[in-house]
Amino acid sequence: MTRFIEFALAGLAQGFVYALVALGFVIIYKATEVINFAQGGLLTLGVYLVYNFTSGQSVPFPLAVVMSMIVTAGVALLFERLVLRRMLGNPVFAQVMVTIGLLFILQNLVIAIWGAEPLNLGDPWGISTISIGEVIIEVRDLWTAALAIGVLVVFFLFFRFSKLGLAMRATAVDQEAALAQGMSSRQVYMAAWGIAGATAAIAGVGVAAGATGVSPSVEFVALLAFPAIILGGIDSPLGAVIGGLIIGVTQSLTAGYQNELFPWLWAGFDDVMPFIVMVLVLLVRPYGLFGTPEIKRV
Amino acid sequence: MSDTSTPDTTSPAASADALLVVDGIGLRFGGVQAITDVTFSVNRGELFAVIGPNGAGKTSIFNCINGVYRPQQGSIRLDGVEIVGMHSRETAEMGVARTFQNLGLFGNLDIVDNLMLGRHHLMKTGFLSGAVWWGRAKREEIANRAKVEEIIDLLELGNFRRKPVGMLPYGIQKRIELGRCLAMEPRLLLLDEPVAGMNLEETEDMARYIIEVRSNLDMTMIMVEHDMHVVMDLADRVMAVDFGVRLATGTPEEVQQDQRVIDAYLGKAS
Amino acid sequence: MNTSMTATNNAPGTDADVVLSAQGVEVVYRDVLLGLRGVSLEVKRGSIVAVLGSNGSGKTTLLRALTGLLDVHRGKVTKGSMQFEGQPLERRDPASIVRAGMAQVMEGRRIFPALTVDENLRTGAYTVRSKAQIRENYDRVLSLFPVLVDRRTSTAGYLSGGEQQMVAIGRALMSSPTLLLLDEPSLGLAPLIVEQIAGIVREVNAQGTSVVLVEQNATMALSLADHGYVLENGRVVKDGPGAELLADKDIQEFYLGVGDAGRKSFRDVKTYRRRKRWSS
Amino acid sequence: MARQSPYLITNYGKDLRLFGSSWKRAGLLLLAALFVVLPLQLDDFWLSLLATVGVYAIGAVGLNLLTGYAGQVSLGHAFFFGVGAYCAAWFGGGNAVGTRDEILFLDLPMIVWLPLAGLIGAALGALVGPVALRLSGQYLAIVSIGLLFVGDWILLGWVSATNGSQGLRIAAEPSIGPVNFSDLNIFGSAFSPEQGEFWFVWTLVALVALLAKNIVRSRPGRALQAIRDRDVAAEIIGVNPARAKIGVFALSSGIAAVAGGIYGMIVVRTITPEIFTGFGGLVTSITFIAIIIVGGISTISGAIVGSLVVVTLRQVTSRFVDLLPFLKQTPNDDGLMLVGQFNLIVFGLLIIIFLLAEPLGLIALWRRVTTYFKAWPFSY
Amino acid sequence: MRSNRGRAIVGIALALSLVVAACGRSEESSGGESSGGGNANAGNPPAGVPGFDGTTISLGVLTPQTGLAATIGDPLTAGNQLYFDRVNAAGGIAGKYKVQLVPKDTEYRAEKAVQEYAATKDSVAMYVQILGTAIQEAILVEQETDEILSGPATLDAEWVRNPLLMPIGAPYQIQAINGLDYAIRELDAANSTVCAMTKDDLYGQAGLGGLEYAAEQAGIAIAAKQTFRQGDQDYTAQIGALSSAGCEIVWLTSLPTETIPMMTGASTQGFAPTWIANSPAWTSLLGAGELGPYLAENFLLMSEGPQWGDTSVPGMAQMLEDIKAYAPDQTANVYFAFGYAQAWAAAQVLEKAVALGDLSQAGIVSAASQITELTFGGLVGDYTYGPAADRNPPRASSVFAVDPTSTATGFLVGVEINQTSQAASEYQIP
Repeated sequence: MTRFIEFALAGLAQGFVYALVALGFVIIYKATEVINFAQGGLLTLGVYLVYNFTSGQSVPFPLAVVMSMIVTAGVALLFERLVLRRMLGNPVFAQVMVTIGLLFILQNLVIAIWGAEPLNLGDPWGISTISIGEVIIEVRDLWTAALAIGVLVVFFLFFRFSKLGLAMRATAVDQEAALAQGMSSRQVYMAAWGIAGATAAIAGVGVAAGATGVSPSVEFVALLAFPAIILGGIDSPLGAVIGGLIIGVTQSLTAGYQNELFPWLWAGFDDVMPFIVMVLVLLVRPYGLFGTPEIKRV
Repeated sequence: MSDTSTPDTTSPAASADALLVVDGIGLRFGGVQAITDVTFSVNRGELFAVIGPNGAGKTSIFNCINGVYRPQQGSIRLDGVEIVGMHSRETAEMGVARTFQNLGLFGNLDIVDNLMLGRHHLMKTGFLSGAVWWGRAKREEIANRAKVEEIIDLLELGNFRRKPVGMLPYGIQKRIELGRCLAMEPRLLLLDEPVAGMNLEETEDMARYIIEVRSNLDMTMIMVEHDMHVVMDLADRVMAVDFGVRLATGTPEEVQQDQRVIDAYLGKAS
Repeated sequence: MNTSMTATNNAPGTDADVVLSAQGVEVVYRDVLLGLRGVSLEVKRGSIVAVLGSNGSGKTTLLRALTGLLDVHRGKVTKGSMQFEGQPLERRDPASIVRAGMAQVMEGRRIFPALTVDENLRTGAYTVRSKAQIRENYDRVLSLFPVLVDRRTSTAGYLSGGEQQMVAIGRALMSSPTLLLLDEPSLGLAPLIVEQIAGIVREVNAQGTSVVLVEQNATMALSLADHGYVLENGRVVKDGPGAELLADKDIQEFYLGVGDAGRKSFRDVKTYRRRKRWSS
Repeated sequence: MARQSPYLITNYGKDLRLFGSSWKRAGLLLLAALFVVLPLQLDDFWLSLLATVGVYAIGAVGLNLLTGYAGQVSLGHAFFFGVGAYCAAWFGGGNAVGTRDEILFLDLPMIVWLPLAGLIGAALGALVGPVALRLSGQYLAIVSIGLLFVGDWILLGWVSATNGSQGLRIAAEPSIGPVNFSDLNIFGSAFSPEQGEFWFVWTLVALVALLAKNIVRSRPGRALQAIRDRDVAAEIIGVNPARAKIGVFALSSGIAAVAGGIYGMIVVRTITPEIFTGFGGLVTSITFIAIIIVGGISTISGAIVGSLVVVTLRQVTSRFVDLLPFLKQTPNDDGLMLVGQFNLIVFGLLIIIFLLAEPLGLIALWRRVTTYFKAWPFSY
Repeated sequence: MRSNRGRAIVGIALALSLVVAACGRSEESSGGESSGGGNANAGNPPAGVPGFDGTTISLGVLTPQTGLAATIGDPLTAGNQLYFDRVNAAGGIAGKYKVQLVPKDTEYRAEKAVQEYAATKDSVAMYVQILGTAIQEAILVEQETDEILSGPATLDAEWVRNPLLMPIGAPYQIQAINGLDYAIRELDAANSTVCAMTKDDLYGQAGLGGLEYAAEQAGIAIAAKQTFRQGDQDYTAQIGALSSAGCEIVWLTSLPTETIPMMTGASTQGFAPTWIANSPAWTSLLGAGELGPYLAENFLLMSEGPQWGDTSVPGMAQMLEDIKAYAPDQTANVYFAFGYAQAWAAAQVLEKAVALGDLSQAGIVSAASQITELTFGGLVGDYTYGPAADRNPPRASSVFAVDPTSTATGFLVGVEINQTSQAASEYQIP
């Protein structure tokens, strides 16, 4: 039983990381219906900036995170302003491709500036743990969970009660009609990218804190988070978090019990399992657990 | 449940000449009852109109006939064959064609391709023979192309032949959609608001095409339409529905006089 | 409640009787397609102006030009000038135009189907800063459309066509506009609902909002309108008081049928009636 | 006798010709001439690069059928590409790198194994197709990434067939009967492998493009486009969406497998899982998507033009950037960044610039130019 | 009218194509053998061969400059470059031929690497470095037709017997064998529970293979074997299994991206055996970061040569001198040292080729087979060369422990330098 709890907790910890990453995808998709492949790149940039502020400038960690959020949000905004805005009204996949272009740029820019060697993020949590009875939990995992839930709550309040949040939802449904209400799509898109950029920086902290360290490989987490996003419903912040947790736990339990339960399976089934869960869910609910189905009228 | 207040000319069993018999269909979505016990029949060569307020279930009736929805109760027989439970593409093969309220054209394709698609179920070429092209696929293409050109001729669409239909004016698109239905060589044609959004001139054009199609091809049609002039002029019989229930069936004049229809739909005028 | 609104509407001084004017507006789409070829029109304060025309005559383009939505469709105003409340409209973004007091109900209603009725209405008040003002407009809209009171929390996409049209008009009224633009409000609606909508337009106008009504349904539009314009091929080919246009022979022939009584049956229109052009 | 104008079309058969106008025929002849002449003029580097371009073009034509014509975006294309490559080793001959395990290799002639690879790819595609039926747009795109991870798991796990991460060497040769394109001998003059392989690959490109074009202009291709534009309406007029979607999935996967077979045989000759699956596979899939988007979605020629641009660009920029003084060659040099890093940044920038300039792809640009000149001097 | 114009163009195109075809490539046989009589040119190899213009020798480097593997590629290339900086400062190969590196980014993709190979093969004399086992394999196919020598940048035993390759250093198997030997001597491994945690790929199998061989020789049973896959992040399951098997000594074959989360998991789960690892498992972040104290207690690294900064070893002293002169910012890095040694090996082969009077690509391959031994002043072990069948890699390994305070040595301090166990010296390279 303790083993099960250990696996489940490890899975939850990883799940919250996925959730944080997924939230960044969700907000851009919600506003622009584009899956932002550059999210991983923004995340990488965000982490390196945190590293940069804590190590080079020796700024206190929380402040460094905030500064990184601002700069990363700025980069995202700039990209929206300079590139994506001009792509509006073009096929969605041309827009997605443009974000892939940005991913190439960010990835290599980061390596060019900071090198490919892993570095230490400089977070205060390190590998310290607290134990509750038999169970040992890493402090950084608790913080990741807190950050993920915090971002989720902020998103919820934002979409439900703020004017900009309403504008974002309206623009997502019908851009021209939203414009006709005096909602500026530019503002909405910039806001979405800005928020996604800031979220990416936070997510980066979740990924690279502790002993993991800062390296260009943090961007892969963004790709691993894909099943979480889809499973939860691509436009639902709550779905992103729950999807992330489901994927994290599934993965961890599969890895933990594969040898006992399915010894005949080839190793590494835990990489495949998230996609199987995702496909099964999608076959029942084609728009994920919490996603909005398109209203199709004949 | 039969309707006693209005003269009922559509006792399902009555007319031996009926092409389509809709018998007591009921349709629910979740908790919402969209159609309740609707019965009517359409005779061969007849133009049957369905009128009623928005959300009254007119389009849902169409969707039941051509297999988009499956009614939970009742039966629909086309030429005596039960079609409830068939996929829409199977009803298409059975000879049911329809136009759409908001246009169902393939916007990136030209007129010829849209019309050729109408003949999809009449053709056979698959991926393999299509890839090879020379031989059967080409012969079939040419033979069906000839039929399509006849329709293009009939509906005077020749001028726009090779333009993506999405770029053509609305009135023309409506006409192309009618043409695509004709290309299907249907036995029963369902027209969903064929003149909605048209001005008088375009409406007259469409009305003329509907009349011509009827007389030239002897087509049986059901039409949902709000334009009462068109309904009154063209329809042989009219059925009025509201909240998924049939209010009245009869000749246009009879229905127009019906107090329940006036209350629910027509209002004081007309 | 209503008096306060009319009072503010009439406040601006000099050119107060003309709300909207356009002079020789030309619109080009994608650098090649001419949408409008020099359209001029004027809306007097408190009046209802009808714009008639067939599909593709440029009615919707005109509205887009006025409301700043041409960008979305890759269109540009290339010639002419437009003024709203004495201020030029060219190169202004939609938001500032809405804020200035021009709201529109788009063709096909274009409500936000995934949002609730309530949220749809709130989107209409996006440009309004004062909370109290929003409250007031909201009450006014609900009193205008009592049907919506019970449906405030329903998802708008599941409403009937008539109710959706009401949401769309209500949404536009949430910014307390001085000028309301309506694009084909009768499209696809049952005759009974069309009558209701006409009544609402009349009432909104009576409360002090000027209205531009773009319609195919000429009977309805001209019976409401103080003044009408007929658009054909991107040009104004005829204009005059509503009643005058209703009586016009050409209008009758091409938009109304020849009066209800003497109307020919479609069955009798055997030969294609050659389109008569006012312009050559 | 008066000559008939080539613009007068007298029957539908003529109207259906692919190269109906004399301009098009001239273009075709020009291409044919290039086909013959290029290998005689270019050096081996360019020829092998163009062979790579050709291989990607074949795969992209297949993906364009799926994505462009049927509107189904797949990021799993690399998986089927890999299936073909492994088939090339299994059925066309090869050996396991490191010879740790005994793997059975068949030595079938190319005329047998290449179509077989296509069939296996198509069969796997048909298996995956039903999932695609339920999903649309970006959902499908993401789900298809799952294929890359499943592929990774299989290729690394099924060691007795794939030799795991060590990979396989492919011994198969591009030969048809006595003619071996890698060792071409015509009328006594010998050609280099690169020359022969160029001819071989581009013959296949032309063949696959022709087959794809035929499908697109006949009944099944129209059905795909109908489903893409309006799936409900398509079904109501009698198109079977399941058959069309599964069919096109199989077809595009089959073509990808053929491309993969040639890729393994001619481009890399040693195959390991990471090009086809996992994150590396994603890069390969993205390359295919980039090709059809840059070239022009839903055009057959766009896939070829796109491949020419995307595949060549990375090479050309990497050659060109060597000349820039602010770049460093090795890590401890002075300079802004390493050449390779700059090259990929430029690649990312070029994708963005291309799409900003013409989001509908180069073919759309080409069409705009040609219609402009056709309509000249009228501006619209 | 227009159709005539069309036809004219067709005509022109055809005519052009014929003209161009007529001047097609006829001199196909130019790339063949240069003058066979090498000895006639002893010390003065003829120019005009690929990569040698009479004054400068160009050497290829196919390495990832982008993506994750740049972590390895960058220091390797920097090491390559540093050695040739030294050579050039001293006048060059044989005192007169300067060496120039031609590095190309492979993006760690075989396809790109093959293209870069095709683009450079006619302008380089040999490849100093080709990084990536799969990439080296893919290019090897081409090398066989072209007869070009290359230095593979991994320690796979497989490279040893191929005459076109120029391996250096002791294979991973040797590290494992020596590692277990050290454990038996110092950690009482014979009476402890010995386990293995190895990557599920060729590299992992090499490490595991070495361990199994040594364990069999010593009569030790391996109590538990756990594997993991490229880039795994969560090791709860494997660590749980090792922990419940009571492992006290765990042999580890991994890469840094895996070592970090694995060690984090072990430390937080309170699993504290002695880890003994293959050299590529290391990154300096492990010593510098939060894990330092845990690793200082529980981690040993098997590598080769002296501790960084140990100037008593001539090879190390020379490298540090060069760093001071040409690359003062370079910090302690195992890959850098490997790259330096690799270039050192290439320089020896080139000297030999010059002495034999043939700097052609085939000439360099033949020179490599005529060298009897490659020496590195103790930086890495001496390597017996000659014909591929007679090659014998070094058999010694060094054991390093972690010291989080020892920045200058890259956080690694030598415990035992260049020891050769009995088992290692008897181990048969396949």
